[in-house]
Amino acid sequence: MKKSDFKILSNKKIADKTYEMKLFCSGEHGISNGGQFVNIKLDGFFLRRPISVCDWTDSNITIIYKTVGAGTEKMSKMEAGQMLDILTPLGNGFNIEDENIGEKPVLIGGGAGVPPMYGLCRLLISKGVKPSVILGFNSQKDSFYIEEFKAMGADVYVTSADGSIGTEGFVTDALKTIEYTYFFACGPEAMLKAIDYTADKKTDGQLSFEERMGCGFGACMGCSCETKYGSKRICKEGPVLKRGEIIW
Amino acid sequence: MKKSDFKILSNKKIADKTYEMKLFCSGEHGISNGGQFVNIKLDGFFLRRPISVCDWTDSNITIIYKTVGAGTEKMSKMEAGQMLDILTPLGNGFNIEDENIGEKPVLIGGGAGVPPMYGLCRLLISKGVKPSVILGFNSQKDSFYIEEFKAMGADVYVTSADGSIGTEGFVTDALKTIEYTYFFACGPEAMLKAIDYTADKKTDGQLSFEERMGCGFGACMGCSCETKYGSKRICKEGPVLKRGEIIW
Amino acid sequence: MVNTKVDLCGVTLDNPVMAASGTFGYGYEFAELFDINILGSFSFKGTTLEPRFGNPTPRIAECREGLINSIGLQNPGVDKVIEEELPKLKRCLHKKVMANVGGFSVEEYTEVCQRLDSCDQVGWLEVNVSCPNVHGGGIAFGTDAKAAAQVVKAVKSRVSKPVIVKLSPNVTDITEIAAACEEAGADGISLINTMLGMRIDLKTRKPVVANKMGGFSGPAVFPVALRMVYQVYECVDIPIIGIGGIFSAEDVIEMMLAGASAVQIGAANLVNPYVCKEVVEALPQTMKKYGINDLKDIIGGAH
Amino acid sequence: MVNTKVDLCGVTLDNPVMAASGTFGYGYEFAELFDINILGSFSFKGTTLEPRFGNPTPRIAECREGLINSIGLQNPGVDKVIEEELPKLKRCLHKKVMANVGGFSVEEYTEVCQRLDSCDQVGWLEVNVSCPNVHGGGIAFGTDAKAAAQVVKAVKSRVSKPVIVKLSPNVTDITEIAAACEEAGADGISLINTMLGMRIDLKTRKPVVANKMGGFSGPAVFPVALRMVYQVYECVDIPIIGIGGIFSAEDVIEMMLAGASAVQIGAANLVNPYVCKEVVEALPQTMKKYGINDLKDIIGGAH
Ligand SMILES: Cc1cc2nc3c(=O)[nH]c(=O)nc-3n(C[C@H](O)[C@H](O)[C@H](O)COP(=O)(O)OP(=O)(O)OC[C@H]3O[C@@H](n4cnc5c(N)ncnc54)[C@H](O)[C@@H]3O)c2cc1C
Ligand SMILES: Cc1cc2nc3c(=O)[nH]c(=O)nc-3n(C[C@H](O)[C@H](O)[C@H](O)COP(=O)(O)OP(=O)(O)OC[C@H]3O[C@@H](n4cnc5c(N)ncnc54)[C@H](O)[C@@H]3O)c2cc1C
Ligand SMILES: Cc1cc2nc3c(=O)[nH]c(=O)nc-3n(C[C@H](O)[C@H](O)[C@H](O)COP(=O)(O)O)c2cc1C
Ligand SMILES: Cc1cc2nc3c(=O)[nH]c(=O)nc-3n(C[C@H](O)[C@H](O)[C@H](O)COP(=O)(O)O)c2cc1C
Ligand code: FES
Ligand code: FES
Repeated sequence: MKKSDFKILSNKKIADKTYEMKLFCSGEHGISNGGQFVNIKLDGFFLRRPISVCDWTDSNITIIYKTVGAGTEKMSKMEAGQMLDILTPLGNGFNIEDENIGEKPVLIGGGAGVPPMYGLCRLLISKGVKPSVILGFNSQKDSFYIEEFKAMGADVYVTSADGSIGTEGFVTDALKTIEYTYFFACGPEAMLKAIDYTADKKTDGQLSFEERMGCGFGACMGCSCETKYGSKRICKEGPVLKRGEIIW
Repeated sequence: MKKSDFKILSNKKIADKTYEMKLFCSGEHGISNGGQFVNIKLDGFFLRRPISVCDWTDSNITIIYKTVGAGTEKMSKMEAGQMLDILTPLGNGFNIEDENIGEKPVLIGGGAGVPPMYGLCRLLISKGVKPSVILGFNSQKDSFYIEEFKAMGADVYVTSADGSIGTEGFVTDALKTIEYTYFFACGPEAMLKAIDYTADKKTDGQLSFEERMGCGFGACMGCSCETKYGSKRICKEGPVLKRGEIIW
Repeated sequence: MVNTKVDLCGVTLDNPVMAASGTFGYGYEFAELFDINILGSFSFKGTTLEPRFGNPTPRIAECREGLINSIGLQNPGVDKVIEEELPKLKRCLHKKVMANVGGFSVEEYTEVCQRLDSCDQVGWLEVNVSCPNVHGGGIAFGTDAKAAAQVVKAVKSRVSKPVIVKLSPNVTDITEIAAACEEAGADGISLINTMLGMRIDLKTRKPVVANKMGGFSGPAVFPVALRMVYQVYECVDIPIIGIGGIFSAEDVIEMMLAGASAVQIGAANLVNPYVCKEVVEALPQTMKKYGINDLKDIIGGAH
Repeated sequence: MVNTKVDLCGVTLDNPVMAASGTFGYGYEFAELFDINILGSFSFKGTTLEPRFGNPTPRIAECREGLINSIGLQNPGVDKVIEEELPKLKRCLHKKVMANVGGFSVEEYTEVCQRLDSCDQVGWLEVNVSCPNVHGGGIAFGTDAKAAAQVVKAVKSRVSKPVIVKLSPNVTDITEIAAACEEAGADGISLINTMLGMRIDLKTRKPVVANKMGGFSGPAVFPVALRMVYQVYECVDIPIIGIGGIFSAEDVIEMMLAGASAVQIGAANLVNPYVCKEVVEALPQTMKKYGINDLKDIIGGAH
């Protein structure tokens, strides 16, 4: 992990209360797995803001965030050229070396849980695996990145709670209609729980969690979570946990 | 008093650790007397910084400040175009209507106490009074505004503690050599006391004081000072006190 | 339309926002800036029996997100307050004002309270028990449950207006003191007063304020104040005025969720003299944002 | 060349800057970032007899210039600390480390201290008496002078290493507790631990941390910590470790002027993992700026 100054390349609204920010880092950012995150310092706020990496190149990263409070509101008003003090890379990220992944894994992202699926999808495709992707939104106005996922060549299924885009319903409704060898999921905890409940008990999977963080890099024990294999820190041994270790 | 957003027009170094900042206010700033001050909010600092007004026009004010701590350091790095949240006008300022002023008052400024003498000098001259001005500095490198005072037409005497500019010595040494009907003084408390000690007991005068301030506009009683006529607030009934009321 | 009205010991406030004692003078500095009648009310500078100059200067030290003050209860004494300040205040405030009372003995508290109790303008007596008890060896009345209760009891026996006791946060167990005050007859509790704090000047290597230590307040103390309001709400039935670090309408709502029936804004007034006005004006829209129709409904809502 | 060396209970520290317990893990996360041997030392995560998962999450709430934590002493238990963590630490720290010890009974404290006392790497035992006393009705050991002294006495009778007692700031009179601990044999005093604080989420209308209240620390608490160090310096002769809100070399010097022989940096590590390194590196030039040649000379300099 290291602390670097990233330069904002662009910061644009892509859906209701949802922004995409592209950042440039002159050094190495170290992100290598989908599902890893960065921790962003904002002037006037004591704690950093953890945000998943959506996609990355050697020197750039893209993040997508929803404005839910004062910190993300402040981020949404920042402009290209401004600098951000960021800790990176953080978290384990999704493990795409798992031997059980098989030929048709499904990626399930809900709302602010969609972004990390993008980089993961790109990595899987570059490995020759063409995943299915289920994207769940509340409503059309909240939806984003659907075309981007399609452009990568994934089979994309969209659900929305109010039916204004894709199929009316939840990601689990779509999950029931498709075949898959493995699943990767990120989204609100209720969604993750529903996925675990819905998915075939024999199918393995990885789920990415959120927790209020003190440090984001393993120093404070603020984000601990009990698993079947002992306590894990969401920021360090997580945010991605394997299906089999989760205690709901 | 009111709170306004001032725009920085310029901010330049004019002597060692000494900066001159010109500010523009789209509304009325209300400054009308030399020796009044403004109270400046700086991001990242809880309390405002009180700084005397050096000179003003209808829409502009000029301040001169020394970098003595984190707040003034921060100010010195600000650039033209940036905005500052400022309370103005504050304090009584020097009273140039006093009937005892006579034809040859002397203005005595020491170090960061020089700036308020400038606006005061301009007002006196515009009233047809041509004052003497004694400016005291530690050293040549700390000196500023000597030519500006001369350009106004005042009789300027300069002293420096190390003799590197003007006469070697203190403002009181210069004071002893001239004739004056009244005095106005601003500078470190030790200097004010020395002036009071040196000046002819029958000559009246006004002295401007500094005190740590909570509010700067009379609300907190943080800056109270005992005078012969009861307690006064440096920020409201001051910063200028009459010679006769001061209890040292 | 949202409802911002709350009840404070039988007096209805248009809204729960008051200015805190010692940061709003007697109101006129602020009345020049805005109509102070938009406030719920305010608490005027702590009043003692005799005039007091207060502590030596410097009396102010800056802190991160706060300041230390060691004013030392500078005030013109209760008689001058009644004769001079209250009539002047009457011209700008048409509401009941809260009279903040300091004292160094039980007798002083009761005497000052009694005189202020007879003033029509005064709606509540706010008894600040954070002053050192000169007869009790200098320990603040507010740090000892028995001493605090004794003050409340003595004052209550001599006045007719609601008595609100203002507690010091510098204690091990705030609930014990609050409960003792309720038991002694207090009609309400204000918390918190300032925390004992200090700063040292690196250049002079001496404490910044002449009195060495002083009262620390401002946004920095908000989490401690909120916690104390929450704790006290669970152990008393009388209304609580939440004080400490309030700067925004959000802070007001958070304090009320913890258990405050009204709030006071202190240090913020010194930095932004318009803050009370801004908070009062922001309150309705902030209530809407968080789905609150009637402020009364959320008092203690986090319990 | 300026001298940054100080003495802490007979052990010389290269400089007074330590990382505070609970914010530096067992050092390795930070050893990846910089050579942690540049520190005076650090205090590792609070250790109890049995492994503890700690409190339910959320355990963290943000505050202005600080945070609230309610970790609840998560740790693998003293045996695992000795068997696994200390050997790993040995690879990155060639100095004595401070062992922070938690406990819920006098027996637990003594037992854990005794086991850690036998570890070569451990230079000092830092006994955190802010935990609730389960046998004493849940009141923290650190809020009662007798209970705190009892812990110190029991521990001292069983260990040979210096015992530093870490006090809670949530008390009416810190000097009473510090004096009782000195009297009971403590070799040093660490202050402060966190202040009891709280935040409420306006959207859910519930406390942010699952445990409702938690420990508040960060720059916001600095003036309270400094005041306590100053007060305690006047009433004890043993060294004091100043803790609370330290972020910069200036803060270190201010704490030392108040009376600290060494300092610990806590919350700042979580926000800027390089802060300890930056402070250590800034110390010499900051000393020069304020005319300090030898840091030892300024301890208590503001008295
Ligand atoms: C590993 C991880 C990855 C994340 N990735 C994304 C992402 O890609 N896009 C996105 O929109 N959001 C993401 N989040 C959530 C994001 O961190 C919060 O929405 C953000 O911190 C809110 O800050 P705020 O100041 O706007 O909100 P406030 O509620 O004002 O924040 C107050 C405090 O609570 C914390 N907080 C609030 N909500 C959350 C939350 N859901 N999780 C953790 N801490 C929280 C803040 O960090 C801050 O410390 C992620 C969270 C985690 C833990
Ligand atoms: C009425 C008045 C007029 C002033 N006019 C000028 C001027 O024209 N030019 C100029 O250079 N300086 C002037 N000063 C002094 C100026 O206010 C301080 O130098 C400045 O506040 C220092 O801020 P800092 O953050 O750099 O220092 P720090 O020492 O870091 O400030 C810490 C705190 O102490 C206060 N403080 C520090 N020094 C003083 C001081 N001397 N007087 C009052 N408060 C202080 C600061 O405002 C702040 O709250 C004036 C002060 C007063 C009271
Ligand atoms: C400058 C100043 C003067 C104060 N004077 C008094 C006072 O006379 N009586 C009193 O009860 N409290 C007094 N207080 C305490 C405030 O009323 C309030 O309880 C405290 O500052 C916490 O609120 P805050 O964080 O909003 O400032 C004073 C506070 C300040 C900052
Ligand atoms: C996340 C966190 C965990 C902590 N855990 C411990 C602990 O286990 N033992 C202890 O004595 N203090 C613990 N503390 C208190 C710190 O060591 C320190 O005393 C306090 O935070 C004040 O310092 P600061 O303001 O620099 O954070 C913890 C503090 C934080 C923020
Ligand atoms: S947030 Fe600090 S350990 Fe995970
Ligand atoms: S600084 Fe507040 S009254 Fe003068």
